Amino acid sequence: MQEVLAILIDGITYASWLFIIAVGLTLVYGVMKILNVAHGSLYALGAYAATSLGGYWLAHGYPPVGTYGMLALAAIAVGLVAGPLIERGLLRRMYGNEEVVLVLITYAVFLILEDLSKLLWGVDPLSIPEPYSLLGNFEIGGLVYPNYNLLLLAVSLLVGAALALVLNGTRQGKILQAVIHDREMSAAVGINVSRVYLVTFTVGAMLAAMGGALTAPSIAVQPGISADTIVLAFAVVVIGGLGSLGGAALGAVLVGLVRAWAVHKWPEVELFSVYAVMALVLILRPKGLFAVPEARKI
Amino acid sequence: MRDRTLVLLAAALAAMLAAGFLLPQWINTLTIAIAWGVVVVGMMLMMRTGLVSFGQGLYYCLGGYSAAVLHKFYDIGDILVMLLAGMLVAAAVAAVLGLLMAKYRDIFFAMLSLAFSMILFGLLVKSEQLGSTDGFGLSVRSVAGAALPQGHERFVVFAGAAVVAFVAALAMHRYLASHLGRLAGAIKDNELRVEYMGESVRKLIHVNYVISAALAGAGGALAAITIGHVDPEMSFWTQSGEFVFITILSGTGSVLAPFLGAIIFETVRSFAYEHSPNTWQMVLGFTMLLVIMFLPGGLWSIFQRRREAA
Amino acid sequence: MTKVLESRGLNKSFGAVTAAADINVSIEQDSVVGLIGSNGAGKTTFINLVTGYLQPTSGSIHYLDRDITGLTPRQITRLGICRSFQIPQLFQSLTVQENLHVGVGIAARTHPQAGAAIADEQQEIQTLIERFNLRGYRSQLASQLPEGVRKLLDIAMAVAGRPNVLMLDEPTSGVSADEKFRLMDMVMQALKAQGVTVLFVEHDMDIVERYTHRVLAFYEGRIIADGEPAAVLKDAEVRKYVIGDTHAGAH
Amino acid sequence: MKSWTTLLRRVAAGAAVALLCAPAFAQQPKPIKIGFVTFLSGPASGPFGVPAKVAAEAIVESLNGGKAPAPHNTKGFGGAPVELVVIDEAGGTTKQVTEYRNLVQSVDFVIGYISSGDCLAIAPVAEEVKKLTVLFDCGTPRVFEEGSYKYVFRTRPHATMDAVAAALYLLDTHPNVKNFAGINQNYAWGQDSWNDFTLAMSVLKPDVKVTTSQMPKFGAGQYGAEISALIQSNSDVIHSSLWGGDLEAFMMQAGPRDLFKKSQLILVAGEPYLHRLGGAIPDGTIVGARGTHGVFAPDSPLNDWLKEIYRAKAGTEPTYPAYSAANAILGLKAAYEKAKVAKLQKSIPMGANKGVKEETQKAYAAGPDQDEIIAAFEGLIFSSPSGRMAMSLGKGHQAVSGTAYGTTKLVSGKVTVTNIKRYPIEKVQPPEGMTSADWIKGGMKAK
Repeated sequence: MQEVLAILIDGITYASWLFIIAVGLTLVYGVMKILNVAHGSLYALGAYAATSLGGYWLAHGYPPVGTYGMLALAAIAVGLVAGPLIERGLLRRMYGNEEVVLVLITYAVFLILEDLSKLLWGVDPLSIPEPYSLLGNFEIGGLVYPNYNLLLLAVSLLVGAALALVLNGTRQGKILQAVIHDREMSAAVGINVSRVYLVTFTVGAMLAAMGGALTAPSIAVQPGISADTIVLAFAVVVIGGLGSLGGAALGAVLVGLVRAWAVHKWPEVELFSVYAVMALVLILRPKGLFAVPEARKI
Repeated sequence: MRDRTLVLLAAALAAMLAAGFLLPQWINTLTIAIAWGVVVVGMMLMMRTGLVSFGQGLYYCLGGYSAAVLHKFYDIGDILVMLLAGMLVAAAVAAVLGLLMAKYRDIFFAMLSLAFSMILFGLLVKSEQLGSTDGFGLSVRSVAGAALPQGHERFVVFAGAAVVAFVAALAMHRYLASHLGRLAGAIKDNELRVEYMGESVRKLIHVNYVISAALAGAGGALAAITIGHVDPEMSFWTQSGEFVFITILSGTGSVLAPFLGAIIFETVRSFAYEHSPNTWQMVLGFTMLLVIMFLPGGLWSIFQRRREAA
Repeated sequence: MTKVLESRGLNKSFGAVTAAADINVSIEQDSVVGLIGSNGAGKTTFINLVTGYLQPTSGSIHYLDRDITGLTPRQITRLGICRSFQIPQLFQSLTVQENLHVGVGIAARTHPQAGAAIADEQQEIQTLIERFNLRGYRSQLASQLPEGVRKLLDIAMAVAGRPNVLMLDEPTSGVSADEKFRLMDMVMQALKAQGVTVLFVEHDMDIVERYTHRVLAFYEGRIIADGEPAAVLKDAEVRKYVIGDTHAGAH
Repeated sequence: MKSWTTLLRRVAAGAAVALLCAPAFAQQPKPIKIGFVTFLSGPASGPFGVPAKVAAEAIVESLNGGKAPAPHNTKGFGGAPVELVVIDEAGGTTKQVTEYRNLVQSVDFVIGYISSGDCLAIAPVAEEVKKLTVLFDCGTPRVFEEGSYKYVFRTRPHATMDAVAAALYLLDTHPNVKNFAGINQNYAWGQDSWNDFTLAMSVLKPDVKVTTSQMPKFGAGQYGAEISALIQSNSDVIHSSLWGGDLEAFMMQAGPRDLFKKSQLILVAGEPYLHRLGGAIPDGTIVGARGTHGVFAPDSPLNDWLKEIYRAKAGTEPTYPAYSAANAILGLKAAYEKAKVAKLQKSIPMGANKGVKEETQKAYAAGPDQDEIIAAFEGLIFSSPSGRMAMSLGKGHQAVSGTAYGTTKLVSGKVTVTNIKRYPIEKVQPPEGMTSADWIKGGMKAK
């Protein structure tokens, strides 16, 4: 019983972390049909920026509470700088290429950013633990958990709700869905697709960076975190169905729970539990749980 | 047309052997490039069929481990046997997985193949009798029963690889010129029409999938023999990513292109390693971008343009 | 006359929409049948059901007294029912020659009777190119062909299967008015050589009148008229719902 | 007996120094190029790769200036200046073997490799291309237990002793431990550390139970579930060979959850993080440095020298990778100079008092060839910042040394290590010709 509870809590915590990272990826794919490998690098940049800004804040003796602001600032800054730079500077010239070519382009960006962040921040693990410990803990079923996990959960719920609202509740959202459904059509009816792309990619970058910034307090930020994260995020969005918001959420929860279960019950398989789930889901539902359907006229 | 490629391939083989003979210090890089070229020839076939695998490392790794296991557990040191074993194991696994993979397209094909290669990675990391992430070593003694000449082992391995590459390329060229080869392009263009002409798209994809896997297995075995060591990295997604890159770099223009692409890739990487050890990834990244931007058709498009111009 | 194709109580509905309602027809060997009806009347649905692109909600389809309901397009094609498409389905990156080569190659290897009939693939391709007057485009990429030629090639591909029953979905759509007859003449000429039953969807009533022995008029998934072209085209309902003649009621 | 040989060696070394420093030979010999392969990118670059590189560069600078304390105070290697060619170790064995083959064409010796996989792959290649290669930081015993090499040396003891000494120290300090859990990365190092440790424990105290073994994937970063599982296992002891960012992340996430209030923590490779983790390391944590490195290094002029030149370059205390680098370079230097002395001594005609200068000058100019250096390296005993290293396993190619473990204690905000226990070679290392596994199973007896 106690163990089941632990599995649930650990799984959900992991899921909320996964979701924040995956949701940006699935959004960008849904709108732009780009599976963005550099999403992992943006995640890393967010984490690095968070350690720098947070460190700067504390170094000046400002109240530690402010570090949360720094985390947010890091996410926004990275998103606003890297997003437009990559979309306008690079991807824009590449639309119309095959999906794989676009994937490869983002893979190149990933390699470049990997070394760039190394040049900017060095190779030593960096950390900004204050926000993690600051909120204190809660105890349940004999297990102590940091309240920071609750914050993580809250943020991911907020992000999910906000996106769902924008997509379904606002005019911009409707436009976005029009683009998702049919690029040519929406261009024909006078939607400024190029601007939609710019905004979407920037938001995606921001979400990736936010994932990094929110993770930074609980990990050591160092080279390699981007690669480890991106494949995981891929798995989540593919399981959920590329381009589907609800899918990303469900995928994250599924992966989170399975992994937590494996850790508690069967540690040997933890290593590839995620990929096993991904393979299984794809076998049962070839386009993921919530595939976005495409009709074909002949 | 066919004869021109045959001549071209023969010339390339001769040039290769000459290069290996004159620049022995290049033999290792060349052999690896050739091995990867063989893998990419297979990926080229898939790409012509309209599918790109982000998990070809799966078969590359299976090929390498099959060769290495023969040496470790059965004390077999024959290059030919190892090569065939690598191909067969890869092909056999592909024959089974193909039943499933043939249903998938686009990014889903890429992702599912990635999942399978990462599962193999996980299994190998778990298997401590296979050395986990450290992997284990292998060595070769003979080719088709004939013992390797003392002091010239590396050249023989290299020459063997070159011959294998020659055969693979020629066979692939013939295949692409055949009815089935034409169908590859047809499937990429319009599966519906292929079905409405009365041919099974899934069967064809399955066949091509097995062929490309066999080639990846051969490449893996060659690489393992050349390096003298195997480890799970062979199945990691970044390895497959490099294969995809070389495939795009080469383009689908000619069966010769993959080897050119692989050699250039290896050279660029070695150069970057030696001259900017801290930023070699960045160098690779920019190279990729430049190629994709200015040679969208792959390296071979250069030659094709020249031909059209002439 | 032997009947080659027959549908019994064929129904197909997408959710609330009914695309085919209790369709019972039987087609005689070597007849040329026109399918008319406004957009969404169920013409293409009928073709898609016969050729296996869609599965009927209920009812069955029979070909030479064999139940072919539930077979895949591939299997049906191999039995000798071939089709063309409203939007030409070509291999865009291949030349006209290669397109036909693929088609003939598949037919020769997979269709029982076509396989027997096709002695020399190159010869067969040549014949098709001649019959459909594609000589000038032989080595052009399909993606670069003018619309009319794309239509021709699309039909030629269907014919390459040496069909026993050929279904053409709007063969003259997208073709300029003066070219329509030339195109249809060409197609019919090409088909005379081999005894073929033809069903084609057409909006131009002159063409229907000129080329068909029989007309099926569709409306909201039902067949509202079936018979000699002249008769059917005079039918009040047909004039009202298909030809869209507003004075139909007054006659 | 041993003392005699060492005495003789000292004399020889003294003579050598005398000879080498003699003004008669004050001409500049050609520089010696050493390829240095270490992680410059990837997760291992921060904690291991770059510290090793920084140390190597600092050491070479200082050696070329002749500023190192005796017995390493001759300029460079026996008077010849040393140059480093640094290569990134990242990318897996395929790339490494290729790069190694390119590297050996332009350098005289190769020092390198932190990853055991790379060491296993490189050793046979080194043998094939006949290039003296010193493995400096990888730990797997397989290198010399599964193979035997002429051109390959390893100047750090293999990893068996880390696990064995951890078990010994645990039982010395906590004799009545009933059960233990483990959290180790799911790759060769993590698996080996855990297996050796559990094996050693089962031999030393058969009634101890294993509660759970957590094996998160390398670089997992998130350990919430693992920590819950460890808490619920109610273990007396938690064994971990985590390192780098993974270790830091684990500590940051486990600390606030009171895991260490319940369980005694052992960090096999914890030493490099003491100064980084600071408060995050709970008092009373058992830490090792994979040898007598860092805080466990004996006080000596050499140790002070390394600390000083490393601090000057990096601004932090040298951690064990720095010591590994020092062992490799100084070991090679010692072998080189021993060989040179031998050559010089051979070149002195017996009883003659004419032509001595010419002969020795010729020999000096020539310098020792690779085979002479190898002969000198085999079984060599040399002093390094980590103490006395003896190349006595693997037919004289594998270094052994004692090791030490200690317990952390927070003193005025700074983490210190107290209650240090040192374990001599024969207690933590298998004798020649016996695999680590068999030795541990056999009760870890000295021969």
